[in-house]
Amino acid sequence: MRSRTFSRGLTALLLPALLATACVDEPGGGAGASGDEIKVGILHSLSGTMAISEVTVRDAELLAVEEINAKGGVLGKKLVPVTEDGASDWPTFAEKAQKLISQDKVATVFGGWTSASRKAMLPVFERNKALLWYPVQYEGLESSPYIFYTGATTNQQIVPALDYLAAQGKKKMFLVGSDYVFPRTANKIIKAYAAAKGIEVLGEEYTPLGHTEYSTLVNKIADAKPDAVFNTLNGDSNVAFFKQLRGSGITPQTTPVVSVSVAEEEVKGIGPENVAGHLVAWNYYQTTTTPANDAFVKAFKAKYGADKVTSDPMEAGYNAVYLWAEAVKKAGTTEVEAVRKAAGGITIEAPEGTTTIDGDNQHVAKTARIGLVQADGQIKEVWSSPGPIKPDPYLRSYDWAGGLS
Amino acid sequence: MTWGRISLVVCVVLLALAPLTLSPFRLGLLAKYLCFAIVAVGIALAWGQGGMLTLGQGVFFGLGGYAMAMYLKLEEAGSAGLPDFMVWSGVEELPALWKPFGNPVFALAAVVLVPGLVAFLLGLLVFRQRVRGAYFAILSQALAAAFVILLVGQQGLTGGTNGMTNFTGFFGLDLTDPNGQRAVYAIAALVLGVLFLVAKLLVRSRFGRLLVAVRDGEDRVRFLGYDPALVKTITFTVSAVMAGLAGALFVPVVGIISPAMLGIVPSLELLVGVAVGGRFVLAGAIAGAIAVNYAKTLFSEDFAEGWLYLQGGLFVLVLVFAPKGLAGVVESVRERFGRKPVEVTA
Amino acid sequence: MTGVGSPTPPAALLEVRGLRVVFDGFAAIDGLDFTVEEGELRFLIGPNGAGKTTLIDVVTGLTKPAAGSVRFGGRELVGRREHHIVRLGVGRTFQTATVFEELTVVENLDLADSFRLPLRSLLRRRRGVSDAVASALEAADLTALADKPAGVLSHGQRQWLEIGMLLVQRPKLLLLDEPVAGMSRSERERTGELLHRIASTHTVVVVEHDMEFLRRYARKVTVMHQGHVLREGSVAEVQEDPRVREVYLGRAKGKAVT
Amino acid sequence: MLSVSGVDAAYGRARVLFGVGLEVPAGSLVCVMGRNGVGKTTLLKTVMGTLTPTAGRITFDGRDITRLATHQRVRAGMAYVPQGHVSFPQLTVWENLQVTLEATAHREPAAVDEALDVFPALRQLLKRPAGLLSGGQRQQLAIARALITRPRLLLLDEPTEGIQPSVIDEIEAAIERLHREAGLTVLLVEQYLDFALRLADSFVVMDAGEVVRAGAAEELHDEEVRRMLAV
Amino acid sequence: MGALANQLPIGLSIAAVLLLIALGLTFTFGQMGVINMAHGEFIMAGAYTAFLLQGVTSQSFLIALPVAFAVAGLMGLLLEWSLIRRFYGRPLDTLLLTWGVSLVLQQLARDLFGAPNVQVTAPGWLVGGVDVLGLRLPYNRVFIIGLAVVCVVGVWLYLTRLPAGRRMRAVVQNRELAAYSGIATGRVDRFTFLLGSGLAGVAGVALTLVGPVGPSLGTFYIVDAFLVVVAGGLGQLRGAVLAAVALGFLNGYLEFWTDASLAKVLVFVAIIAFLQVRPQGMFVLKGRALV
Repeated sequence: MRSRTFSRGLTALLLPALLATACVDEPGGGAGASGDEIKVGILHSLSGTMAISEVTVRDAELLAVEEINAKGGVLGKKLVPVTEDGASDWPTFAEKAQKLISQDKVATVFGGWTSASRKAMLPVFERNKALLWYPVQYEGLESSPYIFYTGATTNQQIVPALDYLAAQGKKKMFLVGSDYVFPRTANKIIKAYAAAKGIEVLGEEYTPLGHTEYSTLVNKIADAKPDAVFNTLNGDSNVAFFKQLRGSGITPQTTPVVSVSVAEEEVKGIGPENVAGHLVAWNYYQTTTTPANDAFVKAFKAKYGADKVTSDPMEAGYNAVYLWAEAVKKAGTTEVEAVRKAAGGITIEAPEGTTTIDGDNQHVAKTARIGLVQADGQIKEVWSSPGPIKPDPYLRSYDWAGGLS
Repeated sequence: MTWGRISLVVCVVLLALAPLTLSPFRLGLLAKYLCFAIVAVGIALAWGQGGMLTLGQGVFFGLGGYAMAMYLKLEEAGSAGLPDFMVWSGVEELPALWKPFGNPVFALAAVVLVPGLVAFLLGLLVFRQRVRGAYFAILSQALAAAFVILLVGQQGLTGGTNGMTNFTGFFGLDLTDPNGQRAVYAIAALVLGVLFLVAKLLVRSRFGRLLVAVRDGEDRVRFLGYDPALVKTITFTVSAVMAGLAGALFVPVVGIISPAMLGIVPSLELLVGVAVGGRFVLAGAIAGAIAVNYAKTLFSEDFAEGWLYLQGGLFVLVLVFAPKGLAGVVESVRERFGRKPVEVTA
Repeated sequence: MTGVGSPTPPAALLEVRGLRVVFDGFAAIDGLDFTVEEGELRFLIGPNGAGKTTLIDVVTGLTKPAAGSVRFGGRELVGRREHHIVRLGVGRTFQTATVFEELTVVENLDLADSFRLPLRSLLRRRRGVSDAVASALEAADLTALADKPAGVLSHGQRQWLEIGMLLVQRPKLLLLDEPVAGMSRSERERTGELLHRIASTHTVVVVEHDMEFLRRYARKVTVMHQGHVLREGSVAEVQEDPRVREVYLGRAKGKAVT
Repeated sequence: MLSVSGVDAAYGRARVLFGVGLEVPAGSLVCVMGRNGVGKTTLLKTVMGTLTPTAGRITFDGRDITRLATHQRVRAGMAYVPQGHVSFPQLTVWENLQVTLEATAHREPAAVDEALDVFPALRQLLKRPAGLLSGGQRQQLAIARALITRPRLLLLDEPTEGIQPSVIDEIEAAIERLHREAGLTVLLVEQYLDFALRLADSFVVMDAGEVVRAGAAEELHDEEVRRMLAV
Repeated sequence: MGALANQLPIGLSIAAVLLLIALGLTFTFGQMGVINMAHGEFIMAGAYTAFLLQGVTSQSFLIALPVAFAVAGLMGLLLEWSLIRRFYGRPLDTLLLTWGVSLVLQQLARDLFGAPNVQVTAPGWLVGGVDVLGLRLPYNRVFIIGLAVVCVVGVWLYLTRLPAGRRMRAVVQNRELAAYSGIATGRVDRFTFLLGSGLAGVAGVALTLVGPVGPSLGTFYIVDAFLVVVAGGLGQLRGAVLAAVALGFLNGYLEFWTDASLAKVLVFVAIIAFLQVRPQGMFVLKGRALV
């Protein structure tokens, strides 16, 4: 290359690029609560692999914002959502969180799905002393003062599911999960539980995210003949897993699979016929019968289309907006420390029933529900906890979990 | 000469002014682009000058990043403690692999040596066998895929998919403080500048000429008495080291390193900037990397769904209409209108 | 079936013995013996497919023979990698000149000149022009074009550049494959002169078809035919040999025309 | 039938043809002669369109074909047997013939039989991959393949080069028959004099990319011409 | 020991999937030297074709096979005609070019069909399985193995028995001679691309039986597909078949002995090691080389 001749003109190329980045510094949008508007950030993956799940959560959160505005907003001010794309990429989540906080100066942020995105955002919120509302069930063992967790922690989903299986007399279990933090932590809890309750764990298998070849794993399951399979696979892998499981002749009657990451939306993608008869564990189903849920489902379908389904993470996202709004009302300001103080004990009648913020760990008390996947793709509740379960992210109230945290 | 000097000075001035004019958030973004620009310099060397299309540059970026992250995590955890993710993963004792990373000198050496060594071994294996062109590209891509799976699978060692995050300090700098961030930015800019000069010297050296010769006529070079496999391996190693340094800087700049940064797609994304800017020209590659990543930020802020269209479209347009990238366009414009008459084929 | 001069092995620079090269079951070279003495200018001719280029390919390590040996200054070349053979002192050009178009003429020559430098010195920038490069520039008559990219050279200039690149490497043996193919008449003449000068100080083997060229510059000619040596001798001797006329004018059919 | 005028051609920067002109009248057999590397093959490639001339004009039956694609020239009635007995090595003999037939405009299966009648020896080899044939057999196949297109002009590039003597006679006889009996127009590139002497109506001698001599076959006995060709 | 034997049919079914996704590539990559990163998106197009067609008639799944072939094939044809044609001889650039195209196609799918996976219901006759040596072999796997065999045989017959296939082989073996034989080589190139892409479409339909159907579908398979072609060698049908079978069994057994993650890594190591011995893959086509 005639680099000498080239480079002369070419360092000049740097000019526009650098000028562009260096000189364009958009003016911030002012304070989160200025004038008659309150800005709130909504940060989910709208592109990339996680968009599948997160777009619907964003939709639910936007619905909640709309409903609150229709009822006059918060503190007499309208909520203005600022939406950002995390692009299924954890550093991008951190970057966009920073942008929402420092540039848009939002009052709070609703967002995230994967543990990785939460872990990436956590230092940003702690550093800026800003608030994040995280709407998805997760692996627990975390309690940040600047995060509110409106999805289930392990003692509100995994432990009840294990209790249910034990009550059904399932003595031998096989663990299947995607290779990341939630399944690994979940399985650790399951193994501790199993050891304490005389349940045998026949196998523990992980597959890479996005894995689609499950014949070997299914063969291992068929070989082990467990009473139940505990499934913590994530996303697309579930489709492949259930399709290939069904073909192998393993039926829900002989070997039910309990999934903790398969909701109504995923059932649609897997194909209900492939997953019908298997179990799922959540805190909410579209079929949950509460007055609030009737209204939620109706409003959601009216806004986004009659063929849309609602699911647990969507409902948790929807609740998050309401819980925050109630806390702001109680605090009389959007100021973060005041909202945090006010949040403890806030209770709403959510689609899943009564939910209350636990002031100690900023999680939410939730009712656990075991559901049976129906042939029409809906999930029928077959068991529920007697009432909302107090969140215990570190499982301190369970003696068998002593060695876990 | 004056042209280049002037623009170089302007660039340096702009980079120097950025900490004063930009908000810490924007400055952080600029620092991130500079990290990608460092990778771009390496890619321009390997691909543009050496003809080795590496689709696995994310691997080396990751190796450097992880080495740095391991040190920072240990630094933070103190002498007795364990890094936070190990606590969640139930690791009770510091794994042997981690222990030496408590030493800053070892960690800094690892940032350079680990990516370099991996690239050197891989290069030696494939280039000796005269695996080249598309075969090399596909193998490097498979390497990226395999590496990510390996990282994710070793959660107790690497933090799994989450990777490592929550870094507060960097060799005494407070990363939560705007001044600390400015310092990190300055380091990134400095490293970019130094590596740019190193690459420039390399390109202009005899070795650089040899590299171009290997790209254009590997077999002919053999008959000049050189071993092209060695030339390619060295260049590939240099480009890997640059990617490793970029990864190491990325950690304090962005505050996270995870497998999501190293897979196939991020590796290809690193190429977009180089292709757009012009793979044959170092400055073009840097400008391209900065411009494309800036465009990505802009787009995902205002038009999230459109980014893939733009990114894909950019690739197609550049390759069809300007295979030499913007640098090529600038060059041909200068040829047409510039004062300097350019030698036309005799 | 050795050619002339085989009984005096000590002076031989290149000794090819019992060479056999097979492509897809077809023996391109079969039982070839070929010797070049130090200081010779040898012309290698023969009809298409006689195996001339194949012979050069084997000597330079590009093609692996099925059998036979190639000894250069007493060392076996078969089995060595290309760049090792170059380092032993065997240089070659190709039928279609391959120079590095992106590099300037001087850079091309300098690259050829630097192959013995240790890696450390390669990392330094070239300062000025070495004597060898300067004289090669002169020899190839490219001084005026020294700083132009080789891509702008004409075909003939490329051939000269390639020969120049060979010269700066100071090989003990030069193998030139059709150096005047595709050249205009005046270019041929200049190439001939260049060759003449080179031959005065080097051992050279030239594959060439151009007979005018041959008559003017050849001292000793080897005629190859169907993978072996048909005749070796002076131009006059070769021209008079009926078998040589036959393979050129007639065919290996047994019907001599003259 | 074929007329080439003022054609320049080059491979990249290496200029090979310098203003070559040539006439092939219908029904004639013209022999292009010259030593290795004087541009004979290049001339044929230019005529067939795999090399685009940088200057000059080529007409076939009065139609300008200078810019026509190769396969269109074949369909117009020109067939070419390249140097070096080339074939599709992994296709059987039959497939080699069939694939050509299927690309012709006429597509008459009888053409295969006609071509095989020229070289009956090929009939026993129909199922064998062409790559496993001997050079002579491959050359017969190559000519047969060309004949299947039912050409009006046949271009042959050194058809007997590198072929065992027994087959050379057969090939020579076949070319002679096609020319004399079937009236096929032939443009033949040859290095060897005796072949040309027996077959050609007229000849062209090339040297260094130029036509240096042209004339009737008898003039080939001229000693000057011989010197142009020999060592 | 029983489970070990069980892995035999599993290796075979993994091989069948690999073969289906890679078969089309042996044409576009192996025979034409075009590295088509959008191959995965052609697979995706086939899968979405099955999605769109389902419920149209009772046998819509079977109908989807030829339709998907046509849809993906036409997409390939369009790609070749509009872009790739300009890039012959620049394989590395086609790689980047087609990667750009694949990004656009993925986003297009997301906009057309939504980000979530869609549901493709397997026809009733593919539900269930047959017991072989104590192992239940699902009908859908049997179908995929069968389809792979049919495709390979079909491709083989096409190449050896049909005029168009002969033309294709002729062009691959000697492009210039093909032109001298009257073959319009440009048209053959386009057709080769149509065939290779069409096969991706067929693979896409088959994959709906065992995997997800969504915009990222192609990305799950593309790397594996390329590895099969690289290991198999340039443009050779038997190379692709052998490589797919070898990698299928390797994958099956390695995963059985270790786990899915490690198996993938080990397979990559095995390929690098293999290329040390045979840098050009199992079979080399003499003549047209890549790069």
